[in-house]
Amino acid sequence: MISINNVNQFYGGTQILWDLNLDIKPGSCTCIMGRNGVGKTTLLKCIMGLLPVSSGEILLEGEPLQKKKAEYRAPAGIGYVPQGRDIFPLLTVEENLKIGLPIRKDGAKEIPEKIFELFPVLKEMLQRRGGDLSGGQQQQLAIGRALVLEPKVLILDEPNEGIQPNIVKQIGDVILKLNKEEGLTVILIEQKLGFARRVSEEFRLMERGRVVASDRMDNLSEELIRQYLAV
Amino acid sequence: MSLLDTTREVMRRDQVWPFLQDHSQEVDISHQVLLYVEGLNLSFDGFKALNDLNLYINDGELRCLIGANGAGKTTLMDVITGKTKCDSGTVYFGQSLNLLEKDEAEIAQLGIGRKFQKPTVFEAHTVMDNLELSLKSNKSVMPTLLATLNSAEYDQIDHVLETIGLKGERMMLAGSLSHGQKQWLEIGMLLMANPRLLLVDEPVAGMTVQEGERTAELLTSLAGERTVVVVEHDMEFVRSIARTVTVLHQGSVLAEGTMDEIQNNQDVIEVYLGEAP
Amino acid sequence: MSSLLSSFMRFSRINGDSRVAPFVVVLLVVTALASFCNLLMPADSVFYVSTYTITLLGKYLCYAMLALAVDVIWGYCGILSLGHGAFFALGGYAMGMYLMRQIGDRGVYGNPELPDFMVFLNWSELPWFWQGMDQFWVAMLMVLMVPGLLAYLFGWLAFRSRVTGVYLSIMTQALTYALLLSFFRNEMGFGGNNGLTDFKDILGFDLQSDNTRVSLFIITALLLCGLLVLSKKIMQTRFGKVIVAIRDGESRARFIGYRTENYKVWLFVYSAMIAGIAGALYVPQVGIINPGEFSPINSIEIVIWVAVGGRGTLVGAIIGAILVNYAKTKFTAIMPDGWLFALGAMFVLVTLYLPKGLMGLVAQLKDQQLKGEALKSNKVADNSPNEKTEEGHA
Amino acid sequence: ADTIKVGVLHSLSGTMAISETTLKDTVLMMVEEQNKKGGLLGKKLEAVVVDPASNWPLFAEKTRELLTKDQVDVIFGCWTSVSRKSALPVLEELNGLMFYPVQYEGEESSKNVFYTGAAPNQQAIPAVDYLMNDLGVKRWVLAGTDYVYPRTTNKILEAYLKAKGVAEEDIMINYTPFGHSDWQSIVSDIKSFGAEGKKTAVVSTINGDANVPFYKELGNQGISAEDIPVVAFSVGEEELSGLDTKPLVGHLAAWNYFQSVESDANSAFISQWKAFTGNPDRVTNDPMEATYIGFKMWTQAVEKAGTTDVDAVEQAMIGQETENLTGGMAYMNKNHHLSKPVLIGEIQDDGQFEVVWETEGVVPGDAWSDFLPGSKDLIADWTASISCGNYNTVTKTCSGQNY
Amino acid sequence: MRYINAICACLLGLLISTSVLAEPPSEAQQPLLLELTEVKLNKALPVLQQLETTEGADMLALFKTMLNGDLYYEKESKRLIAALKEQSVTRYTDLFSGEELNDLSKNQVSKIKVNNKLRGYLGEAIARMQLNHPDSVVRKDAVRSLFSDLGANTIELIRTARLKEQSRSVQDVMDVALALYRTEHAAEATDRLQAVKVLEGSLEPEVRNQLTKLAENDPSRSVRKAAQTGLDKIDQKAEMYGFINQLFFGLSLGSVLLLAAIGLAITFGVMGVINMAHGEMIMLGAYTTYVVQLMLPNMIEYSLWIAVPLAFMVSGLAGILIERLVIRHLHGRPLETLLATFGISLILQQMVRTVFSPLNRQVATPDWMSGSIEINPLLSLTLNRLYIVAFALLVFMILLIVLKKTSLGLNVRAVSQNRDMAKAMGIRTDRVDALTFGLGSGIAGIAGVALSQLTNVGPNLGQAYIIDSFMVVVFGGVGNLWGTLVAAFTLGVANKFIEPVTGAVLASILVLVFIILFIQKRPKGLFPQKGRAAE
Ligand SMILES: Nc1ncnc2c1ncn2[C@@H]1O[C@H](COP(=O)(O)OP(=O)(O)OP(=O)(O)O)[C@@H](O)[C@H]1O
Ligand SMILES: Nc1ncnc2c1ncn2[C@@H]1O[C@H](COP(=O)(O)OP(=O)(O)OP(=O)(O)O)[C@@H](O)[C@H]1O
Ligand SMILES: NC(N)=O
Ligand SMILES: [Mg+2]
Ligand SMILES: [Mg+2]
Repeated sequence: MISINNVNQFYGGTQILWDLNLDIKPGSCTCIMGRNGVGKTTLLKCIMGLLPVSSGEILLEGEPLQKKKAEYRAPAGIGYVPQGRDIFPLLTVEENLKIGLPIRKDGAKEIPEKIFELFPVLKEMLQRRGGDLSGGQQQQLAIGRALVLEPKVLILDEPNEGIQPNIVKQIGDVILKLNKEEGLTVILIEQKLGFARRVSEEFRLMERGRVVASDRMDNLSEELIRQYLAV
Repeated sequence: MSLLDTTREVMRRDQVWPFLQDHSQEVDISHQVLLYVEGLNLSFDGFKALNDLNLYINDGELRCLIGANGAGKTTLMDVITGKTKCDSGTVYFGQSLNLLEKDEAEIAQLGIGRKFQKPTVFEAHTVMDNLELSLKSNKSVMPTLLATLNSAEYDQIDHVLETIGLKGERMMLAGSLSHGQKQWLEIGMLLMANPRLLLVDEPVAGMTVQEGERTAELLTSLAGERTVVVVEHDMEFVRSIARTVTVLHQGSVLAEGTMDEIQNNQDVIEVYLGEAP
Repeated sequence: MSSLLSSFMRFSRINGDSRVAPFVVVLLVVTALASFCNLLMPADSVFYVSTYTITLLGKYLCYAMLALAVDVIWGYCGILSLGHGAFFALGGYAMGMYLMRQIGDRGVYGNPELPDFMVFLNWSELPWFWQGMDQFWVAMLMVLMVPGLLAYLFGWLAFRSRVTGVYLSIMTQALTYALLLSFFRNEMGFGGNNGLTDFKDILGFDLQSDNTRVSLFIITALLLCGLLVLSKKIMQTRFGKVIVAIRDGESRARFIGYRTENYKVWLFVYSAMIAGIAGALYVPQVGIINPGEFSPINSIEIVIWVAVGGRGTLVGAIIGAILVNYAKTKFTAIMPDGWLFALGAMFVLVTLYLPKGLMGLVAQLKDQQLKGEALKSNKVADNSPNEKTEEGHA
Repeated sequence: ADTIKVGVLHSLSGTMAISETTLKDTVLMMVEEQNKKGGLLGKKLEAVVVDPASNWPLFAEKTRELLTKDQVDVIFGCWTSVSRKSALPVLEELNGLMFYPVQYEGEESSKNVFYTGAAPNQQAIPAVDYLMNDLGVKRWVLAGTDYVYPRTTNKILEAYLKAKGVAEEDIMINYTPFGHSDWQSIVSDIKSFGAEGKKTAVVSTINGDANVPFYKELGNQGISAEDIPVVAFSVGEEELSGLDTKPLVGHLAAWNYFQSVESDANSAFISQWKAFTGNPDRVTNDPMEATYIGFKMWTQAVEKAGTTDVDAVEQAMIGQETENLTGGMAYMNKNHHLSKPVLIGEIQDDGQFEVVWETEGVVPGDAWSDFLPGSKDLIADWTASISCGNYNTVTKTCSGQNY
Repeated sequence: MRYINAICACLLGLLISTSVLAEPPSEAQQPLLLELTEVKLNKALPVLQQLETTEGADMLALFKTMLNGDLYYEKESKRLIAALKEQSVTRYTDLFSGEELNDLSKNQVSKIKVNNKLRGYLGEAIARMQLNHPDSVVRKDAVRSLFSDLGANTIELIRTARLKEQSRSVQDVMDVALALYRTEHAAEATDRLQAVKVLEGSLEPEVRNQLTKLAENDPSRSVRKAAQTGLDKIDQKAEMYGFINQLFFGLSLGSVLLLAAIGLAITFGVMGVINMAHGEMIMLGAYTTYVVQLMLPNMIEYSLWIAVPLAFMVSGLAGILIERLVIRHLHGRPLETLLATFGISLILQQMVRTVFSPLNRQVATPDWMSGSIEINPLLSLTLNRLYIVAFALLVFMILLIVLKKTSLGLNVRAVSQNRDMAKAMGIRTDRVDALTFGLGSGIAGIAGVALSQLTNVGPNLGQAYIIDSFMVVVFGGVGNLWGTLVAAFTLGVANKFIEPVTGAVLASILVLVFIILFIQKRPKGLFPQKGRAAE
């Protein structure tokens, strides 16, 4: 679905991603893991086109993506839930959700009911401004907003940060459901092993801007965890 | 009072003029309670974010505060630290200090430190400077202008850098730290201030499990000497540190007790924990 | 001279910033040379520097000082003042009043007490706020106090009520605009639109003489250096760090226990005083002070000098001020009909191609070099980034 | 030098460009013409144009630049009084020579400046006389922009009117800021002031940019010239060319020159101007004539003195005569002000003025007003015996600076 | 205002008089007409007076043509000619026969000049002649314009006309005129008292003046008292209408501020670009109006309707160009937009100076926008202001709808709040930016069209409004269109209510001080963004 070949990326003069390679299978749910600061978020931003890559290519279903501007990647089928949520603080919840409607293929004019089934709290808060929501509510909004796009690939950057346990579970269910039932490809960054193991079938481990291990989730060994995740 | 009396009063040698007096008040904890929150109400355009909330935190305690998203945890901290004004209710620090009368800076100077849910550090400063600024010191203009770091303070900074694992990044600009690193830095800033009461909003968000464990250790070790209030959704983490847990729901306290009590509380399970996995 | 310089260098040894010290040296050397060439070279020598040039340089330095004042609060504390011309003008008026009183009975009406404009608008006695302004020290006190007090009052009101961002900027603009209108009024007793002019001497020295002009120029240069070093020093103290912290996260700074409004007020006052000093030095050198100096457009221009030079780098602000004003002088002479095109284009181009101003150019070049090297060592072909998305912290 | 340099110190940008660029072009035209005639003293004239950009301190700086760097022999320049006041100390310090071509408030006479525009007694007083005697005006509105020229002029007029027996309550004085654009309340005040039965007139010293909205408002509130005539001292052909004059027909202006005056010299001047600017619609105005007269006189004086040396030319200037564009001769007095005729014209719908009244002969410009207490004893006389710009005829001393 | 009505009536009358042929002048009139071509200005007054009274042909056409300054005579034959100016061409017709004189050139004719005195006389004479005009409005205005000069024979004319008059409202004014005369000339106190009673309801300034005079000087006490009562009544009404007047002035100043600021409320308020070139966008709009009138000199009446869309396009395109070339590169650096747009504003100003000259340009006001509607003698609303108030509100509403009902409004807010995230949501930020900036600039251009009707069209036009615009947007609360509306009207009204008390200069200063103090109370403007979201 998505393959990333030899990507290099810089912030100013410092290189963050080093010749990075990554392959995501269609319909899979892949978890990217690694310590703080190894470049996970950076990688996702590169996929979204929010950071320029210096070299290398990013393919979506074989189509090169790296030359496309950021705003054409959502229509190409990628939904993004950023770390820190990045909801539009002064738009109402409703407006936040409606933002994505125009690029839906089916030309829907209303927010799909499905979103509210997944996150009922959003329905209650429809007229409140995004920025006024609590952290967890914002996180739900961010996921909902990405789902409005009906993406082929859903990218989630630590979606459970600050979410109450029953909703974490619920988000897990949602991801599983979308992945399993609707065949949505999911890329997930997650620190919590339990959650990662529950929802994803693949893992990729990152270290200093490179992917150092990739395998099925079942094969994530204590050894690897100690080496790449423990402090 | 006659003018003469006033003059005499002013001239008395044994008295210090009010504006010269040392204002760092001592916190009166004669009843073991450090923080009183009573009858707190706050609504935003009709939505009640805090609803007749009562909460007592003992001195030296480590209290976990949990509750559904939007229950009012962050809002409560906002009120305690002076960021948000409440509609009614009282908040006392010790027996005598009414926090509602004070502004953010005064409250901070009283020894209440806070870590925000979303990490906020001074992006254009180095890690080191961030810590220096948080140092417990006289924070009015003149002393700050003349302040220099003494060796004890250097050591303290070093020590904190060690604790938060940012030794290598000490000269890096805080703005270019990753999310998790910023979390750590913010904890470091809290440590530097050496506060009486720490309000910690979701410290382990974005941290790996192991880092979370380290944070837990750190917070546990702080309690006792200091008082710590932690808000967190990570139940593993809460379990690992919790002695008393308070559950907020819709702006008021739903339940309070030990971790076990809470985990088996039907209400809490319903609104917060969900069925045990 | 050289021992003086070296001791100055010692005083101004500034850790972590390599720019201030060399700049101060260059400035002082240029000042000394120019003064020397004006006073001691014969007028027909190629090395002769005309008094016109000296006056011009003096004016640039005053503007530089003003830019410094703006950079201190804008660059370091993020307070964008669109009204700093007001403090400059107030300092200028204080000096102008002193100079006006020095005219004594040499005015056209020969009134020993009243300045000409008062005589001819039928004022019978000197208004109270003109009293004492014939004393140099009183006037100098006013040069500092009036801008300082106004800044204190304004800052105290605004910062305490947490007026920030564009709201603050526009309020400063309103402030200078209101002062502009007030000073235009003849009833104010400051000479209305004509302002104060036709000065004769300062402290008994003839303002028209080359010696006085050169002295004023030297004093301006020295004060500028002094204030530059002082400002840099201040910014390196913890106070300075708090100031920057306020710029980047005011509420966070408050939660650590800093009363940010006090910091802002005092910095604002400091900055206003620098502006006042600049104004006071400006007036005897250009020979007139008039309400036009309060005009909001003037204040905007100051901000632009700073931006051209590089915000947040004190030396940059100074260089920006000198450069823009030099360009103005040159352009108006070379192409009187089209100089605004050139100036306008310069502003646009600097913004587009030197996002951090002239001072940022250096850093930018360094960055590129680093990146280039890293890439080369990585042996990866450089795909130029399709779009610049990096959000500046500025 | 092999050329004689003529400095031109008029704003080409900023708020005053609107008025001053015309004068720059006038000087350039005069220079070109003089060069066609073979120059002066056998040398070509060379114009040095600078732009003080409507910035008053820059006038001083540019004056210094012209005098020391470019070494010009004479400067034509300034419009506002403040710009002149700014340049003046430099002119006196460096002993330069400047011709100032705009009507102004008087109260000044410098050895280094020749004032070819009108002094208040050459514009304001005759205009008031006309209104009083010919139109029977009894009530007066003195409206002006809040700066020195209107303030002084109005002060003089107030004193003059009171001396003529006008009561305090029949004078209304109003000041507005530069560029004032919302005249609704003031015009409506004028309207009610004028509705009290006595013939009312407005004496306007409103400055440049504020005039267009002022007259538009007059028109819209239906104040026509028959009801309340407005006589203006700063509105000339140039200002009218930016205005729809239909509703203004009949309002007045007092000047020393109108484009509409028919004379050979004037038609020659007008066609020369149109040819020079390449624009058949360009108009001429009073400050242009003042520039023209100043320039003519300067060339004559240089020829008379045989040098461009400032002191020699200055002395040679006094007593120079040159033809007015409206007929008659302009004469340079000892006080550096001209004697000129005063004309009053009514605005026509083609943007020109129709002369409705003029003084019998020429009126000598008065540097010091006789109607201000501080200056009624002062005179200016730059001839050898007194040689002073502010000589007190009572104390027989020359106050202030001596040159 | 009645003068304007009079003028309009005259214009109307002119059209009629030149089409309807009058009889040729009589024997007695001929020499007078000849004399008219020979005397100058004031000397013509006795000639005209004689013409008015001499028997013969109707002189109305002559008087009207002369009043308009359109009266010429053929130099050779001394024949009187009316000039009809149709924009750039002038047609001449014989004044009495109406015959077109196509072969006359400019040099063959000479103008008969008029001055104020003559105009004053002509106006009254025309009024006297029109007391029997078929249109009652004309008759009424004729009477009213005679109020200021009620001589015995004028009164006689009015009295005669009164007998035939059918229209109630004309009768009323005629009665007022007659009463005015009686209060002045009647010997009997009762007569005067009666007359005062008639005057009581009238708001005419002449009535007020007369009553004042009576209240002070009339020998009879009862007349004095009655006059005083009448005066008090008038004053009471005057006060009320004065208030309404001031309110109108305030609203109209407010609408000017609104128009000037509203484009900025988008480029600055919504997009966050500190657009110092906003004033120049207004200026471009004003110059567009000028160019439209220049190109279509025969369509002055419609010029504004053409100019509005055109100005929107011109300024809008300029805005888009600026956005594409400059602003786009400054995302995330809002403060630097100040620097760049300031540069652009300098360039645009100088460009206009170069292309159109530094002088102000003349923009004509169409007739339908000139003058005022008179509600009563104390209250009349100027038409141009009235239209501009309406126009400002209309523009505001349209803008509000565009921003609320189209996706542009939502998208632009999203982009300004979080550009990266907006991109990630598939918003084409480039397009949104360009369109929004174009919209804001285009609206500024429209404002320019309106302002061209009120003030100078010159290179400094923009400078004059930029400070006010920023002030309004900030005072209202950045990013809040309603705030801009309320702020504009508040400042306008405040200014106009202070002005009469303090004068214009102090009023502006006080308003500024008020804004400064107000912002201390509400640091985020009138309608602040509240809550956490705004932090
Ligand atoms: N704007 C920036 N400028 C410079 N360096 C940056 C910037 N943002 C991130 N970095 C650096 O890039 C590295 C990778 O950051 P990134 O945010 O991708 O980490 P991460 O793997 O997502 O970490 P975390 O788990 O904490 O979110 C970090 O070392 C960080 O210091
Ligand atoms: N300024 C505001 N305006 C409107 N509603 C607000 C505002 N601030 C907070 N709220 C509402 O108050 C409620 C409590 O918010 P708060 O941030 O305290 O929740 P929380 O307990 O911290 O939740 P989380 O665990 O998700 O961070 C939420 O429903 C939020 O939407
Ligand atoms: N001198 C003038 N008109 O300012
Ligand atoms: Mg990350
Ligand atoms: Mg929270």
